[in-house]
Order: sequence, then structure tokens, then C-alpha cells
Amino acid sequence: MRLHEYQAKGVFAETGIPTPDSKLAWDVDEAVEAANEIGYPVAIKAQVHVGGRGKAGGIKLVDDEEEAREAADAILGMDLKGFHVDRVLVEAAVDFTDELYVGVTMDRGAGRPVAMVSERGGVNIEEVAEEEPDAIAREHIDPAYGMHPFQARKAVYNAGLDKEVAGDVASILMTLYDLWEERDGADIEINPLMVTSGGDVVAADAVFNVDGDALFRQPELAEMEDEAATDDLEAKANEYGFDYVRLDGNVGIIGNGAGLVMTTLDLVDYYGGKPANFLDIGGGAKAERVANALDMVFSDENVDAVVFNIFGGITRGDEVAKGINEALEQFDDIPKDVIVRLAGTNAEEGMEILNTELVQVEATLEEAVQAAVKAAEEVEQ
Amino acid sequence: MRLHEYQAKGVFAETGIPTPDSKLAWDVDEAVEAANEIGYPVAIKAQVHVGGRGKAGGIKLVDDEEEAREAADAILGMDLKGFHVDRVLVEAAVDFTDELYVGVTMDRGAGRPVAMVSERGGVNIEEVAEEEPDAIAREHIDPAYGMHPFQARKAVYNAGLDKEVAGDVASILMTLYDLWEERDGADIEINPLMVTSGGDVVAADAVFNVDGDALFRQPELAEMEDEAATDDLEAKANEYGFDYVRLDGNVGIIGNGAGLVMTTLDLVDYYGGKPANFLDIGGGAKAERVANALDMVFSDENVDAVVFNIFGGITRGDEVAKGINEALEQFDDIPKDVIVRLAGTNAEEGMEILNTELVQVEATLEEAVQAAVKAAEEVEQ
Amino acid sequence: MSVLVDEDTRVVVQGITGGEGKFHTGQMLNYGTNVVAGAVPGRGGQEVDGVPVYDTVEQAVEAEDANASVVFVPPAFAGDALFEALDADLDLVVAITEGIPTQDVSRVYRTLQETDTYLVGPNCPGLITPGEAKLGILPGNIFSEGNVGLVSRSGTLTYQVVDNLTERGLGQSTAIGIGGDPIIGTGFIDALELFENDPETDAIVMCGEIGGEDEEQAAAYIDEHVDTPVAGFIAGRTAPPGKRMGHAGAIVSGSGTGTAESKINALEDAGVPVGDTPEEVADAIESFL
Amino acid sequence: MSVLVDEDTRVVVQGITGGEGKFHTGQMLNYGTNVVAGAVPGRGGQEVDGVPVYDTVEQAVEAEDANASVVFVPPAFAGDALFEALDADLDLVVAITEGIPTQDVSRVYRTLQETDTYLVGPNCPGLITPGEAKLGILPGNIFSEGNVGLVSRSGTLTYQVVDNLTERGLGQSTAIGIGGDPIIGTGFIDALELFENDPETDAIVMCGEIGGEDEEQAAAYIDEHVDTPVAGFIAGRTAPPGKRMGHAGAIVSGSGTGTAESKINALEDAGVPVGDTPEEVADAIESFL
Repeated sequence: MRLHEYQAKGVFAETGIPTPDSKLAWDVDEAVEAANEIGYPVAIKAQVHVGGRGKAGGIKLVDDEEEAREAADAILGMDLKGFHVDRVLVEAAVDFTDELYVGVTMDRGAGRPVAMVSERGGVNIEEVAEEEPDAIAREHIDPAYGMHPFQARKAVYNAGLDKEVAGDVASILMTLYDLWEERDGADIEINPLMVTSGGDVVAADAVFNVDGDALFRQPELAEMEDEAATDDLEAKANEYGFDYVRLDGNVGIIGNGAGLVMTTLDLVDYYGGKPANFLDIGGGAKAERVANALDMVFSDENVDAVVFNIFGGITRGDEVAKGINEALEQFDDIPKDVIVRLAGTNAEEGMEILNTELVQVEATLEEAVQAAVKAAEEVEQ
Repeated sequence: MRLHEYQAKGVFAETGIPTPDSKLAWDVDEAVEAANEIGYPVAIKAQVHVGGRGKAGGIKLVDDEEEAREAADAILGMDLKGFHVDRVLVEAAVDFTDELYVGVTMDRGAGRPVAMVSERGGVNIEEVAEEEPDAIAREHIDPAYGMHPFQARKAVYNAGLDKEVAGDVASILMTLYDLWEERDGADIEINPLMVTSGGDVVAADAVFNVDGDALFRQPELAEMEDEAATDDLEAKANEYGFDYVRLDGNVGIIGNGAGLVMTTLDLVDYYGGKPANFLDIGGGAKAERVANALDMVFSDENVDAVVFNIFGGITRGDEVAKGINEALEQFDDIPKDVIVRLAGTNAEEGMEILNTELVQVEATLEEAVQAAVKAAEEVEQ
Repeated sequence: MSVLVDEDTRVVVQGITGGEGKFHTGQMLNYGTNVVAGAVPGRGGQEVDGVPVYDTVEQAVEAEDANASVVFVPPAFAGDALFEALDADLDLVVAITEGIPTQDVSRVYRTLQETDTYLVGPNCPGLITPGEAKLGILPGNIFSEGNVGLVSRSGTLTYQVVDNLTERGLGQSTAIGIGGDPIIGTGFIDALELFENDPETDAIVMCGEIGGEDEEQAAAYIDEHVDTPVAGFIAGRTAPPGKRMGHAGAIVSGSGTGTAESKINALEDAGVPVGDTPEEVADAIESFL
Repeated sequence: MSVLVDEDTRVVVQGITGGEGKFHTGQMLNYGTNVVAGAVPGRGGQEVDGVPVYDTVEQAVEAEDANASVVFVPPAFAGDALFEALDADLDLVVAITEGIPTQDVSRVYRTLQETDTYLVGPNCPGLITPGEAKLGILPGNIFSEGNVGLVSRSGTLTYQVVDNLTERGLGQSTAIGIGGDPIIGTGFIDALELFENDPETDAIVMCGEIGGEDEEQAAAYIDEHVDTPVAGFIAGRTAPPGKRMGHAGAIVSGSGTGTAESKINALEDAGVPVGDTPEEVADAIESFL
């Protein structure tokens, strides 16, 4: 789960990490008012979950009210890499001499957290990571202990930071790690961590992604989960609790288990079709959940046919069949062809239950995918 | 550093551990008023750092105001195993069906903390520990992680606690451990942890000893450090920052390093004398500290002669000699014979500085001790 | 004849009194698994399907001589349950639970390194030695006895591949669903090592998916250490970079490794044929035997 | 010829810019110890007595090839300094600092078990191989080269015993002050094992004191594993039970072990003569050689 920049900065500020003066604004007037209050120059920053906002025109530095109005007007409502901008952060511009990078994430390969520091922060940190990995000091953390203070020092000194700021950055890194640990962070980053001409450090941007599986014990963060600014269908998937990704094809795909659903996508592609989505109903789905999944895929107007591929383990074929029947019996005229393939637990019972007037049943994954690709092709023609 | 029962209960109560209603009282009227407020029966409990208070008459259960007055009058001002009682805790009596024991301490042999639970709590726990060690469930804790919840459960179920209270006791044990860890506990105990007829658990007594070396980061606990109710000389030692133990002999002993001071005591005994005290001035003592040490030992009227035994490592012989001279030059008539033996760092310089009109100098530890024993004997005769 | 589990494996089910724990205990018993105990705090003394329940894993191990556990404990308490299982010094712990916070798993993983226990999962379907025992939630009826070892990051994809094998009469020695979470216990390399050392495993299927570098590392391991023929499958060829597909394992990192292409190339470079479809995996295995 | 330290030991001093660190660095250099670096955060690039200072221990180790450290860092930060030393994978860490909170030491001790490093202390005078190197605060001039190994829980008592040995011409191979804190790194048994395996150590002095069970365990170890003759001394015979004498090690537990009597008996049962005075210890050693 991703927090917006302004939310992340709010959390950071609570722990004493210095952040610039800022205010959230939902419309142009609010933005201008905020800018006037903070005092120029200010940055006007689109609040969307997109990397490279600056390069894409989502951040503008303005020097007076007129520029502020112009910038807010341009950014609010814009479409940034597919995301609608409905709010901006108006923030005091920082007069900086250096841009550092600090971050904490889980190194899945090592199975433990890693803290990172670089004096090469700013927009190009990903290139730095790719091309000069040694320019980023990395320190693995023992999750039993958390970060030892000496590790924060090692990271900042190994990154080659000036002695003048090394102590401050080390203590920010300790704070970040503690935050990451206490609040179940997935990734937490300050990039850039700006060094001012006075030798102070300020978090000019903030990333805080939270482990979605831990939201049950992070009620405050769960409340911040963004309701707005995502694709309507993906919002619906959140509501239903599906793992759903919308793609640009026309064959709707529903299945159980990420690996099998991905395989179904791959086979659609392999047999010449184009997947419209990834939808994993998860393990042990009951009839209602199955019906919701069909509802979701039907709502996508790009979908021309649907393949429903279930290999039962905890999921039971009879429950799936019931759900499919229920969902389809609501329609006088079923909007898209549905091809079903059931295997595994209670698959035979499911096959018996399925109303074959409403769906086309196939025996194997390959046959089901081929049938769906064909059905979708026929619609397009 | 030991907290009083009432202080420990205050700390426990903050974390949600249930404790009986209680009030501290410094005189009889206050105690009676408190008892009336709480409602009878109440326990009136001497607040001194002594084990086995109950058996020694330091705890009385009273049923009405008259008994309360009588008990408070008897306990306040009493001498309990050498400790003056200057305050009592007046506490609601608990109607209990069982007395449990829970505690956390450092197992120095294992180098890690250990949590303990027993259903055989109460005054005889030490006997239980001695005679039926298996009646106490022990669970070693990994200090990197702290106590895992499963360990608290293991401890209570292995101790054979009733299922009805097992969950509550496990969660109290978790709380105790967290307290022990966060507040730098040395030993922390609830004995007895009473089980009421209603199946609730209540901390009827509370022990909380804090690691004296960690008081620098426990300011709240440091403030509780007891100013009162200890031996005057030991209070003085606290003030000066000496490790000091008063004993019942007449040869005063000052030295540097616990092992060497103990050895000096042992030699006094070996040569037929009786040590009056243990006083370790620690490492690197300067002249003033040395003078303070002499002042302390002179203040003990039982002391007839003093042996000053320094083997310099970080402690420098010249500094010690200066301190001895300074301390003794204040007297027109030096109250007790002082025998000095200096060895190690700057011992020769020290020997030169020492005013041999004020002190007797000996070359070896054995000779110094023998001289002091002899001098003390002469005073006694 | 098998790795990790067989008819002698003595299983304690952690969370046996919960809905899933109860249901799958029945399923495991039906399959013939030696489920000897359950462990649920406060439920000691009860029984589930005739299996005695203890308050702690340690008590279950002491009383019933269990040497493996299957964990159905809900995510909020699963990390602690895994620590309890490791503390009890079991040979094998199978964590079915899905959605355990990653930091909890990271702490468990840290302790796991100090033990000799095999942890399978979390968020995995478990493992099965057909005809002997299954530990977890795999549908027993699709498996058949044989000499193909199978290791997979995905649950239902495993079933699909097994189904294709079984239909052709290619039985399995042991099938291990290692799970697709960011941090798991037993990985591809551990499983490959076990199969390589199992005289009754004559061919291996390895099912990977996009995300992470485990498949690339496994390919290198196969190249150096595995003589048993291996066939591979990689799910997620059509996944767009940067999109999250289902579980966290399936994120394309975009840094050269982690993509389906990178994994397929690594495997093929190690001499492992990678099927375009599950059927093709079965073809390759058939050709080995 | 010695254990743990010799003329090739390359020392980094943690806390070299503090008062004690500075003073004893000078003392160690005077003695001939190979002090090659200091480590103090923020002081990298400075020098103390010609010794270059680095910001971290790791940098000191990389630049100067140090393999041991001596820690003079104040108690509040000493635990962290010890973790840093262990992280740098040194062979030997000598913690002089007195008054480190016990829980900090317990955490360090836990990590120590996962390393091959010898930690001496904390709250110890350090160790010395006469004529070669001293790491710590022991007064070098009282020691002399020879073949008596010495291990002691107490600082100044060690000096006393060494003085008695040196006066008789009984030189020392290595003398180790292990410290008297409740939790320490290297204990009696570690030291005894090192001396037993050192061909140049022909007799051992072991100075214990009341509290804990380390001397009893050491006695059992001597009985089984040590052929080199050992003489003992136990401080605290006259300490009243339950009274705290100086450091926390010196508490009589009252449960049968931990008393001077228990320790003396255990040692004598293991064939170790225990002196009533330091002189008698020297007598015993003289008789061995």
C-alpha cells in the first residue's frame, strides 16, 4: 500500500524528520492561497503514485502568485502517466547545495532489511543504482535487533557524506528504520534529502509504502489508503478484495492462484489472443466471490470473451460452478461468452452443476484458452 | 537499585497489570485514614528492602480501624532486619484462592534473560526453588528478539496453570518482560500473583530491581532511588559514589578494585583481625576521592585502624598519596592509625609524597594487613 | 523414494481447531498422513477427528513424538506460531498461512538460519509424497506415485502441471509447493539438492514465475550441481513490467533479472528445457524417462 | 609462547580521542603494542600519538589491517561499539569500559555466540603478553616474560598476584583479566583451554571470586581437560552472604554454589591448590616449575 507524498511527510514529520513547510490543496484557489501563505518560491507537486513526476510535468517551481495559479491550473486535473491528478502539495522550495538519498527496504534475496545511503540523490538515483552501484552504501540489518547505531554510521561514512551532515543523516536513517519497522514499511525513502547552504538536511520528497498484509495492525495507515485517483475497475477490485490488474487486450481472465492466472494470460498470448486483465480470486472462493469476479470482468467494456480457469485445491469446483450459475442467471442476455474449465477438488460435481446453456465448458486449460481466444476474435470481427 | 513495593506497583499499574487499591502512609493517622478510605480488611505493609517482611512482622492484616491503628503504630518506626521502617503501604486485602509466582531476571550463567512461572507462589517460593526446581517453569529469552508470545504460553502451560487463568498470566508475563527490557530491570517479580475466587489475577506484591548501570537512561526510575531508610554510612557512600558495605569488625579497609579489596578483607580475617567494612574507591581515583574514602571510614566509630591498600593500574600512586596527605593534614590529632601500602603505577612517586609522620607505610599487602590488625588490637586493649 | 515427507512423518497441526485447520486435518488423515497431534493454546485436552490437541507445540512433540508441523494459524499470529515450531526443533515446518506480514517472516527467516529445520512456505500449498503423506492443502487425488520430483512457487499452477504429468502416467516422488512470497524458507536450490540426492527421483520439474532472482540462481545451481534432468516452466511472460500480479513475488523488477525472459534464458543456458505450456513440460519430462 | 595477543596483533582503539582512550593508547604504544588505528565517529582523518583515526572500525580494519580492538567507549555507547567490533570480524575485542548496562552486554553476548571473535571483558583490565603487547590498562612494568598463564576475574588482584610471581622470577606467558561483570565474553574455561593448548605455558594461575558458578565449572573443566598444573585463589571468603561487594559478580547466591567455600572445594577436588594469600599462590606455582 502506497502513501501519497503528503501523507508520508506527515508521518515522517511526527518522528522529527525535518520537512519543508507545506499544505495540501484540492483546487487552484486553495493552492494559490497556500502558496501565498508559505511564501515564494514554492513547489507545486502533483500527488499521484507515479515515479518521475517532475520530468512528466507534475512538479513546478513558481516565484509568484500568477505563476502559482498557472501551475496549479496546469497540474490539477492533468493525466500523469494514466493517473488523474486531483490534489497538489504546495511546498516551500528548499535552497539546497546537495541532494542525498536515504532509504530502507526489504532485500528479498537476503531475507532481511537493507538500509541505503548515497550522496548522489535526486532524480537520477535509479541510473546511479544501475550504473554505479558502489555509489550507494548498503547496510543489511538484522531484523532481530533492528538497526544498530553503528550501522547507520557505517552507511553514511561509507557513502562518503561530509562530516558536517553525517551525524544528522545517520540519525535520520535510524529514525527511518525504526519507522519502517514499527509501521510495517515495505519501502521507505527520502529522495532527495536536501542539504541546505546552512548545513541542515530537509526531506524534500518522501516515499512510504506499507506492507498491505500488515495493515490489520496499522489502523492509522490503513485509514490513509487512498480511495481516489486510481482506475475505477481497480478500485472495484480493491473493494471486492481481488488481485486485479487491467491490461489492454480483450480476453477476460479469471482464475485462482497467481501462478495459474499468469499462466492463463501467457497461454492466451501464446494462442494469439490478448489478455484484458489479470484476476486472481484467491484460494477457497465461495459462490458470491465467483459472481463478483464475473461482474468485474463484465464491467470492462474492452472484454469480448471470458475464460474462467479453476484448479481446485482449497477452492471447490461445486462452489465455483454455483457462483458462475448465479452470476449468469441474472442476465436475460449474457453479455460475453464465458468459457469454463474446472479441475481438481470437486471438479466433477462442479461440471454437473454448471448450466451449460449459459457457459461453454472445456476439459483442459489449453482447450479453454483456445476457445476463449476464438470467441473473442469472433466478436471483434 | 531496588524500588520499594509501592514504587514497583506504581510502575506495574501504568502498564495495566492489576494491583490492589492502595495508599502510601508516613504516619499512623495517615495510615488509618487510608485504611478507612480503602475499606477493610486491609494489609499494612512495611516499605523496606527486606525479604521475608511478613514473617518478620512487617505485614499485618487488619479488619477495622482500631486494628489498623495498632498495626500502623507497631510497624512504623520498627527495625526490620536492621532497616528502619518510615513508611507503610496500606492496601486492600485480596480474597484469593491461589498464589502464583511470575518473574524475569538475568541468568548470568546463560548470558540471557529467563522468565519464570510457578503455581507454587507465596512466601515459600525460595524453598520451592531449592527443593522442587521443576515446580518452576523457566523459559530463556533471546535478548535480540525479546519474549515471543509463544514463550509466555509455554511457561504458563509448563507450570501447569489452570486454563482459566493461563491466558491472563501469559499476558502479564509478556508485560513484565517488556517492562524489564524497556526499563532496564535486573529482577522483576510478582509474588504472589493472587488468583481471586472470581478467576482474576492481582499482583499482591511487587519486586522491581533496576540495573544501576542503566539509570542514566531511566531518569524516572533514578528519581525513585531511595533516599531514606538505609544505614547512614551507606547513604554517605552512595553520595560519594563508593562501593561500600559495612561489616561488624574494627579494621577499616580501603582499596581499589573489588577483588583486591575482598582479598584484603580475607587477609585481615586470616591474620586474626575483623574487617569493619568493604570500601572500593574504584579505578583512577583522584586525591579528593581518596580523602573522601578516609573520611568515610573515620566516620565509622567501630573502626580502630585503617589499612589503605592500592595497587595502581589506572589509579596512580602519587594521586593516592596526595589524597591521603590532604585528608590527614586536616587533623590536629589523627583519630585512627592508617597503614598504607602502595604498589603499581607511580607507587614509588607516591611513597615519596606520603607524609610518614601521618601514616605507617608497609611494602607488601601481607605486612600492611598484619600491621593494621596489630594496631586495631592495641586500641581494643 | 521421496524427500522431506514420507509415511513415517509424524505431524502436529498448529491451529487444528480453526476452520481450515480442521478441514485439512481431515483431508490429510484421509490421505493417510500420520497426523499425531494438534497444538492450540488453551485447547489442550480436546480432540479433533480423534487427534489429541495440546496447548503448545513442545507438549505435542513430547507426548506424540511429532517431527513435523503444518501451520494453519491466522496471519496475525502465524509468525509467532512459526517461532514456536522452530523452538520445538522439528525437522520440517509447513506454513500454509497466506498474508503473514513480511517483517514477521523476515524475523522467522533469521532464526531459521540458526536451525536445521526445513521450513516450507509460508503462503504455500504444502508438499506431498504420493501414496505416503501430504502436509498441506494440495488435492491428493491428482497426484500419483512415481519418480518425478516437482518444485513450484505457485500452488494451483503446480496442480495443473501435476495433472498433465499424472494423465500421462508420470507419477511424482515428492511435489513441493515452496510458495511465492518475498521471503520463504525452502527455496528452489534446497529442493533441487534434495531431489538430486534422492535415488528415486529421476527427473525434476521446476515451476517458477516472474520476480526475484531465485530462478536465475537455481539455473546456476543446476548447471553446477544437478545431474538429474530438469524441465522448467515460467509463469508471467505477458506480465507488464512494474505491475503487481497477485502475490508480491510476481513483481518484475525491471533491472535485467526478474523478468520471464531472464529466467527462461538462464534455465535454457543451464540445459533446462522450458515449456511454453504445461503440456510441453510434461513432454520434456516424458522425453527424459 | 602466548595466547590471544602477541607482537603481531594489530590493534584499533575504539574511543581513542577520549581521555582514557588517549592516555592508554600512549601507554600501549610505550609498551610496544602495535596500535595501528583509532576509530571514533566524526574524527576520521585525525591522529592521536601518530595513530590515524577512522570514522568506523570497518574503515580502520580495511585501511590498517587491524585484527583486534580495545574499547574505551563510555558505557552508554559501549554496547553499540562492541556490536561494531563484532561486525568488523576481528579476532579479539577487549572491552575495558566499566558500567555497561547488563542488558546491552546480554545482547552483545548473544551475537558473540555467532562469531569466532574472542571478547575479553567488559569491565576488565585487558590482557598482556609480557615483552610483546598489552591490550588494555594493565600496568606493564609489573609483568615479566615467562611461562605462567594467568586468568583472573579481578583487575587489581591480578596485579597483586603478578607482582608476587614476578618478584620470585616467575614470568608470565599471557595474563588475562576477564572481568567480574555478570556477563562476560571469554571466561575461565576459554582461557584455560587456550593455556592448555599453548606449549609455552607450563603453569596456570586462576583467580576467582565469590558469585556465580564459573569457578565451579572451571574446576570441572580442569579435572577433565587440563594437564597443565593450575593454582587457584578465591577472593571473598569473609564476604557476608547476600551483600553486594563492589561489582555485580560478587554476590553470594546462597544456593550452595557461588560461595568462596563452594569454589575452593570444587578447585581442591579438581586437584588445584588454592592459596590463602597471594603469596601462597606464588608458592604453589613455584612448586610446579
